[in-house]
Amino acid sequence: MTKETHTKPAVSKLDSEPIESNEVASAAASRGPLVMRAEGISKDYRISRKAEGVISAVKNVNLALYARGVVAVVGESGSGKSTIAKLLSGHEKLTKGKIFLDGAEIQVGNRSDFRRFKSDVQMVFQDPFASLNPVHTIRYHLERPVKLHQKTKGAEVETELLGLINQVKLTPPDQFLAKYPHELSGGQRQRVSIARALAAHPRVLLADEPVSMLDVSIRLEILSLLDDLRERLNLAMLYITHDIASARYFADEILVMYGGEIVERGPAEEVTQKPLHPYTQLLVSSSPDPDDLGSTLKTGATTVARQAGSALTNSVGCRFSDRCPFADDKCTSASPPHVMVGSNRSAACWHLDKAVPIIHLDARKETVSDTNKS
Amino acid sequence: MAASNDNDHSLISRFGEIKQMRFLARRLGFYVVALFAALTINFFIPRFLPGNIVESMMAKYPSLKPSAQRALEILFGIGHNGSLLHQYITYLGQIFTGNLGLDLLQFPIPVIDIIKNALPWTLVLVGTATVISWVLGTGLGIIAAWRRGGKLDQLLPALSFLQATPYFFLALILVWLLALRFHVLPAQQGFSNGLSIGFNWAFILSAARHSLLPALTIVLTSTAGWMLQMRNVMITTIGEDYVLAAQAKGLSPKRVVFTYAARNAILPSISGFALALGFVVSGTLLMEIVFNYPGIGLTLYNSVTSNDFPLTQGIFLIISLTVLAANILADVLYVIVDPRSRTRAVA
Amino acid sequence: MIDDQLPKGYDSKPRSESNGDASQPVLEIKGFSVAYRSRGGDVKAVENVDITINRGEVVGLAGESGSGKSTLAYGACRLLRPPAVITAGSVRYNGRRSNYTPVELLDLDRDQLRKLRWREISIVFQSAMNALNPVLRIQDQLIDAMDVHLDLSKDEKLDKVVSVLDMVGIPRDRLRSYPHELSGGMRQRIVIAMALTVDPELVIMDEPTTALDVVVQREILSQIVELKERLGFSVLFITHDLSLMMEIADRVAIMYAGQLVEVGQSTDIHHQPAHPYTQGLLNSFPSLRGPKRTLAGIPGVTPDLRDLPPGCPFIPRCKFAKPDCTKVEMRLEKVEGILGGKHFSACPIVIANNFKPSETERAHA
Amino acid sequence: MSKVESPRLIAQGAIKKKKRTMPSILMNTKAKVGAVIIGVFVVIAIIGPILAPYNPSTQNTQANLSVAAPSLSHLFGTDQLGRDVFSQILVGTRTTMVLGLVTGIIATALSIIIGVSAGFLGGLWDEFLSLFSNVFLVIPALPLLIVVLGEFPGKGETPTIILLSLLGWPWGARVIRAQTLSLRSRDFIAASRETGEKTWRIIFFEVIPNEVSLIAASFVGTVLYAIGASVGLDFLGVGNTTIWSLGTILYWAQNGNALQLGAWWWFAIPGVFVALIGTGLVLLNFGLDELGNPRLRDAATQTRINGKIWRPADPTPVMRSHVDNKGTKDQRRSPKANLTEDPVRLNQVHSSNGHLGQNSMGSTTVENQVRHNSSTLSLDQEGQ
Repeated sequence: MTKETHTKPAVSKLDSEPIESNEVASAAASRGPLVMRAEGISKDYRISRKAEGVISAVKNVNLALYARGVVAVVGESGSGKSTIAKLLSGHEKLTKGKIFLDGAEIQVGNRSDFRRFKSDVQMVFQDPFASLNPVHTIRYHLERPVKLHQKTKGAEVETELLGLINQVKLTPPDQFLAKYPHELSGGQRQRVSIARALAAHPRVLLADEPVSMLDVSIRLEILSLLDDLRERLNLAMLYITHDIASARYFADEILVMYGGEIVERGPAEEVTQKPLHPYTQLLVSSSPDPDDLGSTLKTGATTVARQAGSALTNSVGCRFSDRCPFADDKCTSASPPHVMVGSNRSAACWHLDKAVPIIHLDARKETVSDTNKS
Repeated sequence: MAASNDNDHSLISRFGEIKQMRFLARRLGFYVVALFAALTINFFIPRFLPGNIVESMMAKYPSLKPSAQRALEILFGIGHNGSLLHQYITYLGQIFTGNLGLDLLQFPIPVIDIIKNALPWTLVLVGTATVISWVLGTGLGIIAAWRRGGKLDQLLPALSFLQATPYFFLALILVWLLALRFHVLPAQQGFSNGLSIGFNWAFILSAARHSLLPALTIVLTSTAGWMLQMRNVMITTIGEDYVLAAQAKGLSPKRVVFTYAARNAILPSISGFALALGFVVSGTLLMEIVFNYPGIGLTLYNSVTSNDFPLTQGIFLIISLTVLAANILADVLYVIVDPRSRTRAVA
Repeated sequence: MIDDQLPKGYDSKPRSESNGDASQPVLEIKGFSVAYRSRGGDVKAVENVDITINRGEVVGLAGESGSGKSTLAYGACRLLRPPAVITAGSVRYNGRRSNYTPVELLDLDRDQLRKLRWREISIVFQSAMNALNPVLRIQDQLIDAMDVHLDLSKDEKLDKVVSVLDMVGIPRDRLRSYPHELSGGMRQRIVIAMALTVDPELVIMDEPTTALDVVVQREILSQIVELKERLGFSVLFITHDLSLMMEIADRVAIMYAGQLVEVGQSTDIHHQPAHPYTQGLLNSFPSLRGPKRTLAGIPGVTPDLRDLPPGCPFIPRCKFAKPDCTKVEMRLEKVEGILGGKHFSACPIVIANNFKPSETERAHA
Repeated sequence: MSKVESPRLIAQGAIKKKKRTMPSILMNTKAKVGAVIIGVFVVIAIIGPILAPYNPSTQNTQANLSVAAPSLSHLFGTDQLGRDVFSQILVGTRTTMVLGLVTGIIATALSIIIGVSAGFLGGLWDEFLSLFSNVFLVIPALPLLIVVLGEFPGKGETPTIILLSLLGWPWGARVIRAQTLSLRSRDFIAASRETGEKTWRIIFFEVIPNEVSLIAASFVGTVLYAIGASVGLDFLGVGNTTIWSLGTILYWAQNGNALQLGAWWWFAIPGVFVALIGTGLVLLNFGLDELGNPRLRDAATQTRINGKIWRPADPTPVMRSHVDNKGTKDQRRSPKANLTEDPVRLNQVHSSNGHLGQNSMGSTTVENQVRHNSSTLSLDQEGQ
């Protein structure tokens, strides 16, 4: 096992200067022009009047969405990933930070501002069983946004509706319009949900766990539909998920969130194959792997990671420190800055030098099992 | 094995604590506001009525002495003593010292004394009958849910009929049947004439005999309601996973029914109990009138028909307070039965 | 002592006379069918299923929502409620406390079943929040199964509860907690501990970690496997996550529309799926490691169980479908693959004509 | 996470699809009976006064007509002034029904306004409105009505309607608020905000249409309360005793010593009328409950297996059924199998579906099943 082959991300750069994470070039940037940008956005929830009664669900997050590019936000439940979608869609107010659309800062003070903003930025919801109103037909669900955003009437509406249904590949279109949500399968409902978001002709699509409620066999169809749409409609897409494997396939750039902060960012393939941050490593190694014949799950040898502490309360230091195998005093006393690794990757960890060799161990295991099989 | 200290735990308990505080504050606030609402309604009622109530009363009861007029004016805050606010404060002060004024019909007996005489009749009768019907109804509801489609369930339409029958109408029917036609039980009053109230067997037996019909009325009409409610909640609860889990554990049907299903199904019934009490009070009021039963309801009715305003006002206040007290009781009971309502920080 | 508590008919013979065979499977389900009766017609939720679970084995049961995997498991334990009815089949349980003499679960009455439940077959429920009684302390919920099945003193029971909790990594000071005071991960551990309190022979795990994050999921699963090794129970593991199943199960059964379409060693099924549905499922999972593959998924929607067309239920979604498929009677047929082993599939067309490692073949296989 | 695979969902799916073809409320027997009862009384309320053979207030001084038992000329007898009770009831039913319905409409409207705004606006609004309705909920209504209406004698039914409406909304408001609160957090509300809908439009087009069955139940409950309370008040003579309503008939009966005279037709018939209206409403509400709660609906459909009541602790029933060519029954497996099928019941169940419809049912042995299940390839066999 040679070290060199598996440490391609320049560990030599590890001792470079700490940086702001927005200085990292996005792997999605090559897809198209910048559409939307969030700068240092934060969201605090106050749970009591006391000072320590503040939970920062999202802390100082930078991200950029490019036309035809997909940025995935990956993290466990409670990591703040859904809050990011709510902030970017204008459903929640920012505690701090700015959001820019085409370089102009977004202000959604009044209703008409909000509606104008909504014709550019649309969201697809997680649960297709809850996101359609059971008392309305599919036609109603699609007609409303068309009327509100396209200001069309009569026959034009009809063409627009059929176009939308066609775009999400529900055939035959005229049959679906008259149906009620409960007459459709989960996958079909999610297509309607996507069609509704497209009715506003948006430029940014925020997808909050769009496939997690669907059956496995359907998930792929929906993801490839989204993939197809971003290409055809020049959509900039944010993909929020807890499934890092799907992010590998679907996204250009992956942002890994932990405790409301981005701990690692970089091109999807690199982040999943050579994770830098100890948390990303834990995430990757915990994901089920059918190829792993020597799996700990078959032998019963337990390697239990340390349990999480309270990640969300205001504390100094690295939020992952109480679960991290490399944590020391430094980690609990000061937040680690992002360290640049290559031009479009960074990770926020004090001990990347210690953490990164883990990759070799992991890689060796993979290779060993590979040789066993062949 | 790793020490398990899952990440969201401390947050859960902290949220729990805060929720709990809010819940308590909200309930307390509710009691205070409800109390003041009752007092204020009481205060304003005489003011809404046309004419000068004190003068019309003086005209109605010529036996009243001029000193009574002064007392009435203070009680109603009418007359020439200061602003409305001042009157209100004087009125509140009086209430808090337990002074509800003097009765007109039996002047100058204090209203509070008349209430003291009437209240025990109602409390004992209505209290016992209500508790019996709640226990009976809830029990039958459990059985009906467990044996849905069984005989008890087939009685549902008949039970709906009982539930829909007005208290007083059932009372009329029972009087007609059991007292007038078959002379099984006395139809009127709380005890036989010629007995004096006191702790002697003759009186207690007589009072018990006289209370049977009214009690039967309450039990018959309100049991059905409790039963129907409990049945429906219980059927819903039986569908919960934890009941299935109890069954999968091989627990005895008794434990599955009571500790798993009924223990949870009873919660809405408890919170409904307090609210339903208002209806019970209303219903028994009519019933007392039919039976000429010397409780608070009959006293209220008599005071209204004879324009005995201080007494009316006093009784209305007492009834409001009783309903509030029952609410507090139900709240306490709820906290005992449902641990989720008393979340506190776990060390 | 323990034997005394077992119901008649499942342990009547004294142990010395036992001619039972310990190598027999723990649970043998044959020709098992469950229907939901409704006015609109029967919903054939499970149809003619055969499945066996051997001693110490982890059998995975996978399929999409509505494929009948939970119905099969709960139905075999006779825990389904009307309108569910078992319409055919046999479920034989065979454990050490029954002297390895098979007991037919479908013939037992309520009280006989009650003694067998949990003691022999316990269940880890899918949603821990819903499977725990909100008004009872954890301790009471763990002990009450022991009250029924074990003849132990109060202290012994408490000791046992503490040791089981320790196994799943929950400190004993949580015993007096109520379910709502615990986090999701802890509740799930409690539900697992609950299933182990009376040393069952078979534990049915119904998506035990679906609601959890991958990191916690991994931890809990490792614990389960370790406990299985230590305590020697068998597991029926129900999930829709095929990659997880391949990792944890010895043998895998794939269900579609209430029927089994493929059964085999997990390696066989992983490398050489013989049923087009299994191939499609495997092809639906993006892999985290190794080179990226082209993923296909399965087009179309799951069929309406009330109105299944004749033949194979997978026809409308199958790319190998032929006219003959409508005449197929769904039966598991032995597959002679390169890996050998016990491998069965219900697709005679693929097996007979062009069975070869599918295009889903792994880079390294 | 995939959708929970629940047998319930499957079974419900089947029921739901069926629902499309017929208004579901009419599928429910209890609701049907309730609706018929209420329908009859609505008809009586509309045409009753026209049918009334006499003026209900016309006295008849003939001695034999004072407190006369029912006869052909006086179907429900007469009171002590010789007035026709049948006519009184026909006229009185209208009064009572109108009062109940009008109060129901006003109070339900208040419940919707207060409940929906509390639930939807949330925050301080919610705190305030909830407190407000909780306080109204504990005010003892009937005593208050007696006290207040006692001071407005002879004003007709309007004060009663106003007061009953003012006191009758809080329960409905509470339920509607809870429902609104849960709807508000549903994704489809967020989705319509995402679309850019205005708040009023969300409330009227997204929230309220989802609360129809709850609002209906609340309306039915309020009508029940209003009729009960008004009959009680009329019985006490607190309202206007010169208007004929079911309550005032009872008032006159009580005052005329109907009980002591044994004139059962005078007090029993109007009372039974009130109770019947109430029963209709209770049944209607029961049906609405079942409509909104799938578990109750399930409980209503499947309760008996083989004529035996199935209890929740019982094991899943085993009803082995095997269709054989001769259409005869196989022998039962063993005398122990106590859960063998009931042919009549099964035929009923199956009559509407094509699976096993025409064949009679029988049981089969496990051995049969196993044989049936032998692993031969069956391409050559005929499909069903």
